[in-house]
Amino acid sequence: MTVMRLPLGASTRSSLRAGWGLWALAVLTTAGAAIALPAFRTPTSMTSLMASLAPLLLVATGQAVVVLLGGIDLSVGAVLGLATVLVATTESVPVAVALALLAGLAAGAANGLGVLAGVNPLIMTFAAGGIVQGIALLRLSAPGGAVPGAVIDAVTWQAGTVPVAFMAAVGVLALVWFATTQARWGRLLQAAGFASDNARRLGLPVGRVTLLAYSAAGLLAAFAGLAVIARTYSGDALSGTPFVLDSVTAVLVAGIALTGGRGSVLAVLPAAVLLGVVDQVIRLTGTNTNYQFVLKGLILIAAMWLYQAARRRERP
Amino acid sequence: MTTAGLPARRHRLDPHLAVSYALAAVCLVLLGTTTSRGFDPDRILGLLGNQAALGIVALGQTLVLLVRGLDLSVGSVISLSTVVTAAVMDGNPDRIAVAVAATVALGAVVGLANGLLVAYAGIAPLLVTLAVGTIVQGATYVYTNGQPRGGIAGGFRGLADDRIAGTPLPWSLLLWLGVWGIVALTLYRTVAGRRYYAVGANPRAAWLSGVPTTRHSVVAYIASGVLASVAGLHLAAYTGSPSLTVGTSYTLMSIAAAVIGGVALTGGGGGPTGTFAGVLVLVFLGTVLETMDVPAAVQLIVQGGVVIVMMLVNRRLDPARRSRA
Amino acid sequence: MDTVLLECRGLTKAFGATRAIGDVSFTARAGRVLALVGENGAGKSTLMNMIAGSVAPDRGEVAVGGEPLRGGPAAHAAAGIAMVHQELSLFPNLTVAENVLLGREPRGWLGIDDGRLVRRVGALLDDLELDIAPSAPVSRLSPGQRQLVEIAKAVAVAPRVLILDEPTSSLENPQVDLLYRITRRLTDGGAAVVLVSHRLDELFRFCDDVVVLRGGVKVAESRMSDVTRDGLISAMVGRDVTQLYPPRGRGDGTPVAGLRGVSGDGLHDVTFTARAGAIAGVAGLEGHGQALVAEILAGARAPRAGTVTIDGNPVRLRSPRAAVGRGIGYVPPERRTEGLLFGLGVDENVTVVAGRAVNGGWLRRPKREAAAVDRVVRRLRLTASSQRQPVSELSGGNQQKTLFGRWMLHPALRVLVLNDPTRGVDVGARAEIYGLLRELADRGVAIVLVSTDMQELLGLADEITVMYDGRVTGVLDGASATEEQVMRLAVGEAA
Amino acid sequence: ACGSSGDESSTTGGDESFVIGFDAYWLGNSWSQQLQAEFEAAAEQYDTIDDVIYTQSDNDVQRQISNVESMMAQGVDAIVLTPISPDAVVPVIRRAEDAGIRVVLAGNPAAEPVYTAMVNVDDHEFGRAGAEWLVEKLGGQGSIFVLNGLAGNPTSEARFAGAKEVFDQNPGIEIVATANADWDQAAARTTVDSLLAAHPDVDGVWSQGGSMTMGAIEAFEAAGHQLVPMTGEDSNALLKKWTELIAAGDAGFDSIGVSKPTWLTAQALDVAMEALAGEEVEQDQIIEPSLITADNLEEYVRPDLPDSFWSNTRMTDDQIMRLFEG
Ligand SMILES: Nc1ncnc2c1ncn2[C@@H]1O[C@H](COP(=O)(O)OP(=O)(O)OP(=O)(O)O)[C@@H](O)[C@H]1O
Ligand SMILES: Nc1ncnc2c1ncn2[C@@H]1O[C@H](COP(=O)(O)OP(=O)(O)OP(=O)(O)O)[C@@H](O)[C@H]1O
Ligand SMILES: O[C@@H]1[C@@H](O)[C@H](O)OC[C@H]1O
Ligand SMILES: [Mg+2]
Ligand SMILES: [Mg+2]
Repeated sequence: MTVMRLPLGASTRSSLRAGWGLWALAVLTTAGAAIALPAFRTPTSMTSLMASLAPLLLVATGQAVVVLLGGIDLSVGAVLGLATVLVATTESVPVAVALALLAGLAAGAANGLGVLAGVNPLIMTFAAGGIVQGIALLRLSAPGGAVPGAVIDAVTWQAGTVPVAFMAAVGVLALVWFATTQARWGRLLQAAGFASDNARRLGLPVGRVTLLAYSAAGLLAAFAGLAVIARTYSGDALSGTPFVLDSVTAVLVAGIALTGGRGSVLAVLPAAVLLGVVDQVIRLTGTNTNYQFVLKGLILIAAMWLYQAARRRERP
Repeated sequence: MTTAGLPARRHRLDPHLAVSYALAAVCLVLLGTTTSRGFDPDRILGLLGNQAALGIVALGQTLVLLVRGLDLSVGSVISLSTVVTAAVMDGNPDRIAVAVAATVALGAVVGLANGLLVAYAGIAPLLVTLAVGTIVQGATYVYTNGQPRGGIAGGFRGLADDRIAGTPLPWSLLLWLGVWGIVALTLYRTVAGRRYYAVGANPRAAWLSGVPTTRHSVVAYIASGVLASVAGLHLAAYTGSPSLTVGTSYTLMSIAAAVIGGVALTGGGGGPTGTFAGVLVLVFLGTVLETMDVPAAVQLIVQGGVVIVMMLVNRRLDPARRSRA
Repeated sequence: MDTVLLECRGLTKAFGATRAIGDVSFTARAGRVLALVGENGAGKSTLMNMIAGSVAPDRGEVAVGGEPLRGGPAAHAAAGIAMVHQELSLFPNLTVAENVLLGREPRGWLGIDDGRLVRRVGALLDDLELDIAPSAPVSRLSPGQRQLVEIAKAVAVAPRVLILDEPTSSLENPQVDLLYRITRRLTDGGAAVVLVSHRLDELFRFCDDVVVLRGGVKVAESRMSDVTRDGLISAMVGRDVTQLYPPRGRGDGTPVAGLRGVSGDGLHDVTFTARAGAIAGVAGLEGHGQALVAEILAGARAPRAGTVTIDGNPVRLRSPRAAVGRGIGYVPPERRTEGLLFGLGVDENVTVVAGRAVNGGWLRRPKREAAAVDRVVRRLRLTASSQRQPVSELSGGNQQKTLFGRWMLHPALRVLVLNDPTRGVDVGARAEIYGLLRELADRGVAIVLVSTDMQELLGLADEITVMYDGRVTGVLDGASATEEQVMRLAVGEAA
Repeated sequence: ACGSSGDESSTTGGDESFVIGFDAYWLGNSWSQQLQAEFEAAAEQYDTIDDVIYTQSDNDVQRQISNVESMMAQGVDAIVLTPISPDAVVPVIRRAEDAGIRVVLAGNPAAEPVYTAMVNVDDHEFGRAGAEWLVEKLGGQGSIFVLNGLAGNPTSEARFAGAKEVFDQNPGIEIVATANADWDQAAARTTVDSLLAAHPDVDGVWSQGGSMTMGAIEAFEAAGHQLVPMTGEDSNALLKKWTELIAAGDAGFDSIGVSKPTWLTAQALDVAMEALAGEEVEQDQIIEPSLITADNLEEYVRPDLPDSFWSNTRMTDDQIMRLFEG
């Protein structure tokens, strides 16, 4: 049999190489936890870990796309919350799901338009997040609502210990990674992310790329809302709040530069797994939760320090 | 070509300032006309005095934004400050000075940590201050085990509650204006202050020209940490009790105030005068919405909308900034 | 083959109160290279950007093959216009191949077909005789190589009209020859080329026709063969520039600053001396270590081995600040990224170094500052609408003057290190800058002039240190050195 | 009104011993801290408890679900928790119960009765009780401020819904402003400062308690405004202040401390231990909120303890001191 060379792009291949240290760390940490903590390797714990990772992976994937473009999306939490609220307050299943996803898309597109109009992404998405959260609270002021049974059945399905939401999240991540490296859109994303002025002057469709990136982030946040419903069976305008900083953290630990144009969406997977496993270990070892914040902060700084050092070495 | 010189200055009002103060004026008119004691200076001044914490922390944020930074740790520093003030003071008026010194020193230390990590380790400010803020928050929990101790001495509370004898001017407003004065004097009227703008406009170019850029960045973060702790002192005096969470909302509010006032997140543009207007807008608008009994959800929507509109306006005013956005 | 391909009719463009281009019409013909010349700020880039669609004209239109064009850069590109912009437009985070075919990548069953992409760009680069690997990241290329890639990218679309806005500012002579062959091939194939450049020799060599702009209007148009060099210059600047280079000075002062046995980062045992009152030139092909010499002297880079000496004593310059403190000033080559304080005014850009020296203390004295800025502006004939005009709005030449003027306010300047200070600066402004350098030298300042422009070094420097592969291969007397001598040393041959 | 004591259950439990999980829904204010402290204090009394596994949910529903699942993975026998969202916890409680783990809720309900037991104060009732007192105090006539907890928080929404019912039945009462002050003293202080400037003729304040009532009192005092009747909770700060005001002969102020006792968790543990011992337990144990009024104020106020103490406790003085010494 002849070796078939996949026609993968240089970006794709280099992104496969780039994250190997992180992959190794994630695998080692997971293996270490499984060996040291019997409770960690129980199916309950594994399923729990995967189920909790599903929404984070989805949100962080969208966040990664936006950060690659040199932006940031602080509205993902509010959009996620709105999606859960819409599903929990709409009777017809297809309408509920369509409404949630459309809302995510619309919020993302609005962010994209704002950024294109020149509003700083941090401010644009922060303010848009406020608006979206307000709308969600108007629709459902306290957590609850009634999620259609069919939706719950669909999102909570499990293959053995693996929740469907997790599989879907990993699948979506892989798809988005592939698009960012193998589609023309992805190439443009990297270019515009690195130097948007250049891209504009060259007549590259920066507007379309930007709009698409933010819309994707909004859509994925809404998707993540479904993954949250798989755990909570209910709507909650505030349920996305923790994902804002968590998704940014995952993206940064994945080594995607805040300045845009550098990094790989694929690395979000080991980054999120690493953070999830550390969280789970803290939980299972009964570590005083007060130390949780301190630990998270230190991990972030350490990771950034390492990336910074690596980038410095790269430079001639 | 002649060797004619150039006019020294354009006699033109900075459009960012014009717009942000116009918006503040509109909000003030709204505030005045929608309530019974409308424009009573006693009321307006009191209102501003009560928001001195936001005013002060936003000035620190401005300094950091000017040098292309961002300080997401101010909220945690504010909370920690109320906790430390109460613990050190322990309700004893004799210990006010020690408590203030300890709190400000702590704010300076956190700012120094931010500054060193940004300037020397070269890590993105968003990240450094996010991480340091998380650590500070964790440290506050570890230190108090969730139960803040101590108390605020009655005399100290005058800082927030009392007005300067014979005037309607609250001490807290004076504190805010004083801080504004120092920041404004430094930035607008000193040689060192001018260099902040140079660092923000192009750190590499400023460095090559012999400007001590790292020192300027570090000082900006220290100032932000110190001003956050001063805001914490004001809040401790204001509420009379320590709190683990009181600072949370100040992080993004301080950034919002600065950008509404025309401070560029890309560094080198805007200043304390604009930020002052930004705080006025947020305070007046918030008060109007609250007193008009607008539901919290709608308040969120309105505030988000105002911030976006202001950013769009600022963008229009300054196409040159587009290239650096 | 002489048919009109590109036609501009009544193009007009104003930026606020500045009229950049006023009612300019001209044509470019198939098979010919048109030179577009003018002083800095004459409107060349603006005009070219309108043709490429990246700037919208206030009035007038651009037509290709008789068809008027509408829309932005994409529409103009579709009509066959390609442009190499004055400022480089590559994405350093992507590879050469990815850049060249950005947005037009060949696609296979799995999205972009990287194999074909690399092969196609590889073939193009081979065809253009460019020795650049298609899968190399652009971040690893030298400025000259980047400029060549930029050109390859424009050629890749087989344009009917190719616009080159100062494409040779970073190129070595051999690379310029290459560009010459490339443009000739295009014109032989029936394309029209418009070339903007401040290097007059080049223009006479490359071009068939010439259009001269002054103050945004067309002041002359003719066949290249019908104009003389002096005639062209006076049409451009509106006066005669009789002497580009000032008379040489004494050039034998005492050593002020230098390097002794500096190695590392690609340098090998470099020793170099700058003397008071003299202009010390550093020559070499791009990337052979001259830039490092400049950065080390300026305190922007620490030598790994060896020392920097001042007045004969070894010193450690920890930062540019330390260098500035000892009276060493630096004009970096990349004015946008390393020199200008964008968003700030001319005044702030000029006074950034002076600081307390001008103000006399901690507090600013606006009047004194204004007076100081005024002195600089007059001396440099800097054109701007006010002292506070943002430097981002100045033309490139005036931006360069701003950078230079900064050091005129240093209270005790002893050494001025310049790296390619006249890149993209028009001939009139260049004469002024050269005059200033000589004037500074005559006042006792040691000038270190790193340049890839050999004419400039031969015309100006009192002594020329030539580098090759990080080594000093020879030191020549500026007055007697010939281009050939310098070139031999620069390619590593003994003199 | 103490529930079953530890000694009884330890004897009935035989020689069996148990692992108990406790999830703190939040540890961000003194009330939530004391909620956990009461549990710890109660757990010390049981020698049949082998181990307690503590987790913290940081007011994040999804974290709470993960925490409960991690307890399941560690094989706990019973779990005591305060649901952050009544709906969201149902599936995980159901799974725990299916796995034979007894789940007892303390302080917040779940939307479906899938748990072993719940010990709670009816927050709807909590809201009503304060509102009824206030309406009566104002003679059914007057304008009031409403101070709610966190926007979107179920406890806050339930309490306000209860109060709203009462106000709606009394058309003489006009709510002139409704604000979310997050149960936080500083937030309440700022809010009331500005509300007061707009509505200086306000007659009363309905507050959801927490530390907000103190913030409101301070705002009135700072504005030099005559105090008005305000509802509150059992915050020691408020009780101390109230005592002072009575001593000073303040004419305008009066209050009612509607208490949602922090010992709900202690009680929940007792119930869990009973259930583990095989006893029949009542599923929904709804406790009448204790009402602190001027008449019984003395029994509750603890001038010797810090402001952040919550007076309706089951802890011994020793245990309380430990809480405040950290
Ligand atoms: N975006 C702009 N805003 C304001 N002024 C501008 C702008 N672009 C160009 N100008 C002005 O228009 C005039 C023409 O500039 P242009 O860049 O076209 O000159 P040029 O001939 O290319 O000069 P150079 O030789 O320096 O490249 C200059 O006075 C410049 O300051
Ligand atoms: N953001 C901006 N705001 C205002 N003017 C700008 C801006 N960016 C570019 N310009 C103007 O656009 C023109 C074209 O820019 P370009 O970079 O080609 O400089 P240039 O004048 O051609 O420089 P050089 O002298 O080096 O040839 C410049 O004259 C500059 O004034
Ligand atoms: O009962 C309240 C509780 O639910 C909230 O979380 O904190 C403050 C208390 O008043
Ligand atoms: Mg130009
Ligand atoms: Mg030019």
